[in-house]
Amino acid sequence: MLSVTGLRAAYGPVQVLFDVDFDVAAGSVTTLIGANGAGKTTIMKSVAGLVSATGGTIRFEGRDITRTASHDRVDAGLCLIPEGRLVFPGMTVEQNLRLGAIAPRARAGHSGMLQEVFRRFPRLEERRAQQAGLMSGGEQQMLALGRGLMARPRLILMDEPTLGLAPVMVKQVFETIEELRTAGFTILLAEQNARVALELADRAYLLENGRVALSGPGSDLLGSPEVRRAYLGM
Amino acid sequence: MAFLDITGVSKRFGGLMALSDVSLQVEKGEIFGLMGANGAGKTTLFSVIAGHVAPSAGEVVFNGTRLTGLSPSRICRLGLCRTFQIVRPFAGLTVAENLRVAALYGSGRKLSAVEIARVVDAALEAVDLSDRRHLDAAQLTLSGQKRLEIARALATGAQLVMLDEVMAGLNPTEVSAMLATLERLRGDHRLTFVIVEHVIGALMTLSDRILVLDHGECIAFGTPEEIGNHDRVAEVYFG
Amino acid sequence: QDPITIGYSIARTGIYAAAAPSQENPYKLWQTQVNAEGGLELPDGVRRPVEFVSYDDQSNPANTVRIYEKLITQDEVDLLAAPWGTPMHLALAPVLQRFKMPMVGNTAASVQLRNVAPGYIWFPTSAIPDTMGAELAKMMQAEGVQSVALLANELPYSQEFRSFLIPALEEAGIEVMVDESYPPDIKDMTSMLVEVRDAAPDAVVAMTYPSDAFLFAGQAKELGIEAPFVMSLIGPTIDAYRKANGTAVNGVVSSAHWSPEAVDWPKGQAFFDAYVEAFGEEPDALDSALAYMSLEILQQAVAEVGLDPEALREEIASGTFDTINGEVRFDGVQNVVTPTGFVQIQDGKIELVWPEAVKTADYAPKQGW
Amino acid sequence: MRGAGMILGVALAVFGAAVPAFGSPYLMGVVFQVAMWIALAQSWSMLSATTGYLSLGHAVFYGVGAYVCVLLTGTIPFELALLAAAAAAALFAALVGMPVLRVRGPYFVILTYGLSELVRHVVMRIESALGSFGRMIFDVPATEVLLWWMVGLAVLATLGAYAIRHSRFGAGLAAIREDEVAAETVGVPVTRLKLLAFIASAAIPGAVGGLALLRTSYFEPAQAFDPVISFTIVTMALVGGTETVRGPILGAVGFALLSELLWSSLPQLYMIVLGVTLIAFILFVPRGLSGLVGRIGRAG
Amino acid sequence: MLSGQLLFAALVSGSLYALVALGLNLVYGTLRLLNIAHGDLVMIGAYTAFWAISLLAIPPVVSLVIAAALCALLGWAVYAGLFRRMLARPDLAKRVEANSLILFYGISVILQNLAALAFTSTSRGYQYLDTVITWQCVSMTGNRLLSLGVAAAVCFGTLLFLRFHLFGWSLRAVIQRREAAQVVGVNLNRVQMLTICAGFAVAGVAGVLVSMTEQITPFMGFPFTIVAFVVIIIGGLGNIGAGVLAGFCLGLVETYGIALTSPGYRSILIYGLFVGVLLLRPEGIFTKAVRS
Ligand SMILES: Nc1ncnc2c1ncn2[C@@H]1O[C@H](COP(=O)(O)OP(=O)(O)OP(=O)(O)O)[C@@H](O)[C@H]1O
Ligand SMILES: Nc1ncnc2c1ncn2[C@@H]1O[C@H](COP(=O)(O)OP(=O)(O)OP(=O)(O)O)[C@@H](O)[C@H]1O
Ligand SMILES: CC(C)C[C@H](N)C(=O)O
Ligand SMILES: [Mg+2]
Ligand SMILES: [Mg+2]
Repeated sequence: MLSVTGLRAAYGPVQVLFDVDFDVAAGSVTTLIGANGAGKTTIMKSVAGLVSATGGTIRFEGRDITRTASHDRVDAGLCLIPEGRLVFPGMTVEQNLRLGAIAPRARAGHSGMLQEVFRRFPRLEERRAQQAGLMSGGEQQMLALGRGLMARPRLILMDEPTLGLAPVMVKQVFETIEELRTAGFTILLAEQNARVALELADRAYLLENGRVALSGPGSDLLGSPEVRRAYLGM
Repeated sequence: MAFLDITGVSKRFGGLMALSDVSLQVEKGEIFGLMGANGAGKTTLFSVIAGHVAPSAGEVVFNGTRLTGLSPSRICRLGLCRTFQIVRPFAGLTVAENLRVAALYGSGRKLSAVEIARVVDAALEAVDLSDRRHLDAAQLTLSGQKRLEIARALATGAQLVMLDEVMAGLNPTEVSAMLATLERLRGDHRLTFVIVEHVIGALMTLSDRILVLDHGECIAFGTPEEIGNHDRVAEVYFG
Repeated sequence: QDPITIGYSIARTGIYAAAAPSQENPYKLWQTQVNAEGGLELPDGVRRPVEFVSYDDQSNPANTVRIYEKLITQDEVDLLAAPWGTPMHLALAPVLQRFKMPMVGNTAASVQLRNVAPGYIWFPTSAIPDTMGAELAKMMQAEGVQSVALLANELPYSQEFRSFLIPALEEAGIEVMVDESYPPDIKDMTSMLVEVRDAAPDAVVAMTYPSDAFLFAGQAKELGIEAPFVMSLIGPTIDAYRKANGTAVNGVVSSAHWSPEAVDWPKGQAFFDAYVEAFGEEPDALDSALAYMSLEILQQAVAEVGLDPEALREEIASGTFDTINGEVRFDGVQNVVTPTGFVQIQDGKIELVWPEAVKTADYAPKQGW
Repeated sequence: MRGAGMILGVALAVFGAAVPAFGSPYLMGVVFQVAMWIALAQSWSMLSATTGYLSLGHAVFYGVGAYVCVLLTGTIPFELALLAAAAAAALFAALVGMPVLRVRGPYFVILTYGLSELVRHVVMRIESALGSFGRMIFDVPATEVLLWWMVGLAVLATLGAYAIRHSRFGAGLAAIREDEVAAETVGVPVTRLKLLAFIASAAIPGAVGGLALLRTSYFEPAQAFDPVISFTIVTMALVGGTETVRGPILGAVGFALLSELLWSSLPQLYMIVLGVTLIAFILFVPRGLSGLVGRIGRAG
Repeated sequence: MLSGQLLFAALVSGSLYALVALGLNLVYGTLRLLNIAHGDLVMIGAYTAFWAISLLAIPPVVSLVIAAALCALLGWAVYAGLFRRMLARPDLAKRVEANSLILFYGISVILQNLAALAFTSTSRGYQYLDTVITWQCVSMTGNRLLSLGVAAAVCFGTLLFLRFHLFGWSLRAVIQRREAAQVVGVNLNRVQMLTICAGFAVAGVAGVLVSMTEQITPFMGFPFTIVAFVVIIIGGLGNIGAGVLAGFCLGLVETYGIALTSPGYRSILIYGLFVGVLLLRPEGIFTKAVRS
């Protein structure tokens, strides 16, 4: 579904991604793991079109989208749930969700989707008239997730979706991911909670300093002594 | 009297009771854990203590001084400093400059240039940012900025440091390193910590005692072990 | 032929910029005319072409001071022409004194000018606030005005005029029914004019500057101010004012002491025609006339004594000059010949209606808007 | 580099002060003007470059200084009047500073502008109530005396800006620029420092206003509080570059020389060329002249 | 005091203030640009109307469209030529306030002086619809009535459009948080370009209205810039609807304020109100506080 080859990206003069290759199969969960600063967020942003690639190609459903504008990528069915929440602080929860469905492909069924999101995150429904900027860190994270779903994406890019969530919520997020996969969504996940992520993942990539160091089925990486030592704290 | 003594603190935001009648005591040299679901009021409590938000009721006494009504900078100079869950680095300054400001102002004393440099180096060392000291803070990754938050709080020379989810975004190996660092800081510098963390392993290992908030109310208090076995906590927090 | 250089500064930008063309156009017209005749005539009969050196003072008197210092010492111009406006003239007086360079002023009027040590600067205008106050009261009395409403812009010239007008009105037994001052950036005069309308005075004297003159005319018309005597201090003599307001402003009285219609001053009509021909609009009866006069004076003085500053100073201070505004002679800094007068818009033309001695038409009460 | 800058600065000041001995009155005029803009831009940078609070109302301090000076001339020696002008501007800053500095970003930009206009209109109102229609000043000090004073103020402002940047005070202000809440949290007394910076940046413009007034020898509120002054200050400082102390100097000198040049060569077009230059500068030389000089310095 | 006459005057100035501010607010809200040249677009609109009627006998009602198109084109040029570049460069976008202030100052200087060069700085004016209509003892000149009608229609039309059209949602998203808007799939470039064009066009329309009653000069624009800033601050920067409301409020305050005190206090009143609002409620009278 998504196929990235030779991806390079840089912030000004500093190159952070060096020829990254990976694939995401339709209907699968693919995980990126790696230390701080390895380049996970940068990959996510390149795929979403927020950081422009300085080299390589990104293909989505066979189409080359390397140079496509970010909003066209959303409309093509590719949606980023960014790290650090990025909600619309002055708008209500409901307006935030509504804005999630601004891409043409999502407009039609947005009210049904809204109910769906509220079902998954009852806390959001409780606070639907609350200004997003006044919510707690975790609540904002839920909102970002919900807003991403509103775009009815086929491929969801989740950058650390459990950051700052209480365990009960983390569990729920992983359950949601699981459900989304079952429902036919494709997911690319960057996660520090490496163990759960790897358990869940169909395929995983380990990044080191902007390069893919290791890849394979999630369970393989989970079993790799190197990964266990460096990323799972064992 | 306890090092940090909070009695009957409440905070109302419009119709929402973010904190109701919270009391707790933190002893010197202790690591005190604060736990609770999202939106339970943990960050709000930090804000009240650090002087960013005025409580609707109750009072906070630190090291024998009543903090209510004092400005955050005053409170910092008394030796109490917090970090921000949603990071606030001095984005346009380098990492080292971020810490220099904290060292210059945090203690309320005039330090010599040599002392400042030492404080900055020590703080960089503690969070393992020495090799990034010349980067602008904006160039750090999110977790790098979280570590900068800790370093900056340390550089103020505070005796009590409140850490708000500084381990979010670290992988388990990095978390263990951070745990070691905090333990060392407590041992070497006799620092006191109040920490909020959803990385439960870390909180359990580190804390001497834990208070659990839910919807602004204290629902449990005790050693990590006691909390781990608490029914109500399991229900609202661990799920 | 080595040209004669004349330096001046002008507000091409800034708050006074809109006033600059009324002054600079006559300068250019004069230059064209003089050069067409072969140049500026010197006492020995030699004619040398005229060249201008000018800089933008950005409507800032501090710049004016610097510019004239530069003109005198750096560019070493032969003669000076005046910048626009009272503040500039006032700021310039000490500079001229210091460098002993004579300059005939033009578009400045303030009682304070008399405090300027007489010597190197002169003012051909007779629209000085104190004489004007007395004169206007006299005119209103003569036209049977018994009550008046005063509206005054807060800029210096109009305020100064107001301060002399009020005692003069009192003396003439004219009742002041409304007396309001307003800031220069006023955007709506309705409430003031409602007050005026309700008081229904015989006369309205609006001490305007050009931008609020437009506003005043439009809104007085809207509200149907019915006073037969309506004066708008500065503005009505500008061509655009009449274009924008058409017949509505017929009958509006304004401050000026020149009209092209005056047969006694034949040069006036010639100037008017040449100006219209050159610029496609009518000259401002106040500023344009003054600007042109000041150069006529300079021209005649040069023809008499040449370019030597001291001789020139002597000549300007004591000579008698023949201008589009008739004869001009200075006593101290002021023109003592041209009488203080008022004009009225009649059928879109500027007619001098006061004083008796020079008038080109009879004053006619305003017939609505 | 720093040594060279220092020598250059001293040379500039000495040249300025010595101009009356050899220069024409015109050159004196130029130097007076350049020194004035250096003093103003440098003072502005004490607040705006350090804290990021972009003041678009510095004309108010200039105007207050001018007004105080015109009210006092004739009654006390002019040196004292200048001192009073500086003190009045500083006092005014101290009075309004607290509330004004509570807003930031674009709000502060526009608030300072509005405040300056408000004061201008109040002074106009006072003047017309007093029955004063523009005030002339007689017996002003000799031009060279005024020039020396102005050069002195430029030097003073530069030293002040340097001292602020290289002190603990300056570090605190930089923290305020980046994030006020965080600064407060690490012990920076934000409110106090901002107020002090505001006062520091107001005093010299007060004296400058007084001096400029003496040179023009005419006072009218509409001109003393002219917003163009504020705009010019900001422009010069930004074109010069706000990251260093030499920035405002380069900006003032560069700008003054540029307009002097264009003035005579392109009288009709010079404002347009100036506008284009401004735009080009922001787009292509975002760090200002100072950054440019720095780059060349490093490269050479 | 409560006469219809005053109310009419207040509405006429209020609607014009609202209109001028609307344009500025669009540009500020979406791009965070401090458009100091906004009033100069009013000037361009005014000259457009003047030349159209004097040279080609095109009435101002038609010029409304021409001026809008002309200014929109200028907006496009400015955006494509300068700001796209600036906003795309992080080092410039970081200090967007300072940079945009200076950029627009440059643009303003250029526009004013180009106009002065092309048209001379002589003031201009023309006569249009200046017959007085009296209705229930309120007298109104035709042109002021027209001005009120057009200004109010454009303001409320824009508000309704933004409320109900999807573009309004995109716009609000960008106003709130650009990065987040991009994430949800808003075409940032298009929204920015269209709003700057719309903002400029609205100013041009205001210029045509102004030209019917005021003198036209190359330097007439700056006061409008100031009024627009006063209005949008009172309403809350970037809050489009509140800005329109604030424009009308300013008209009312000005007219009734003068009526209650004296015209001499007009500017003191307006700037006083403005400074007061900024000090007491910097987020604007009509906006709720937001923690970002
Ligand atoms: N805006 C920026 N400017 C300059 N460098 C940046 C910027 N953002 C990130 N970097 C650098 O790029 C590298 C990769 O960062 P990235 O955010 O992709 O890492 P990550 O794997 O997501 O890390 P984390 O787990 O901390 O989120 C890091 O070295 C970081 O310092
Ligand atoms: N300024 C405010 N105005 C209104 N409500 C607020 C404000 N600040 C916080 N709240 C609300 O108070 C509650 C407590 O928030 P707080 O940030 O303290 O939660 P928290 O325990 O830190 O949660 P998390 O673990 O998600 O960070 C939340 O419901 C939040 O929406
Ligand atoms: C009447 C005019 C000669 C006065 C001049 N316009 C001024 O106010 O400076
Ligand atoms: Mg990341
Ligand atoms: Mg929190």
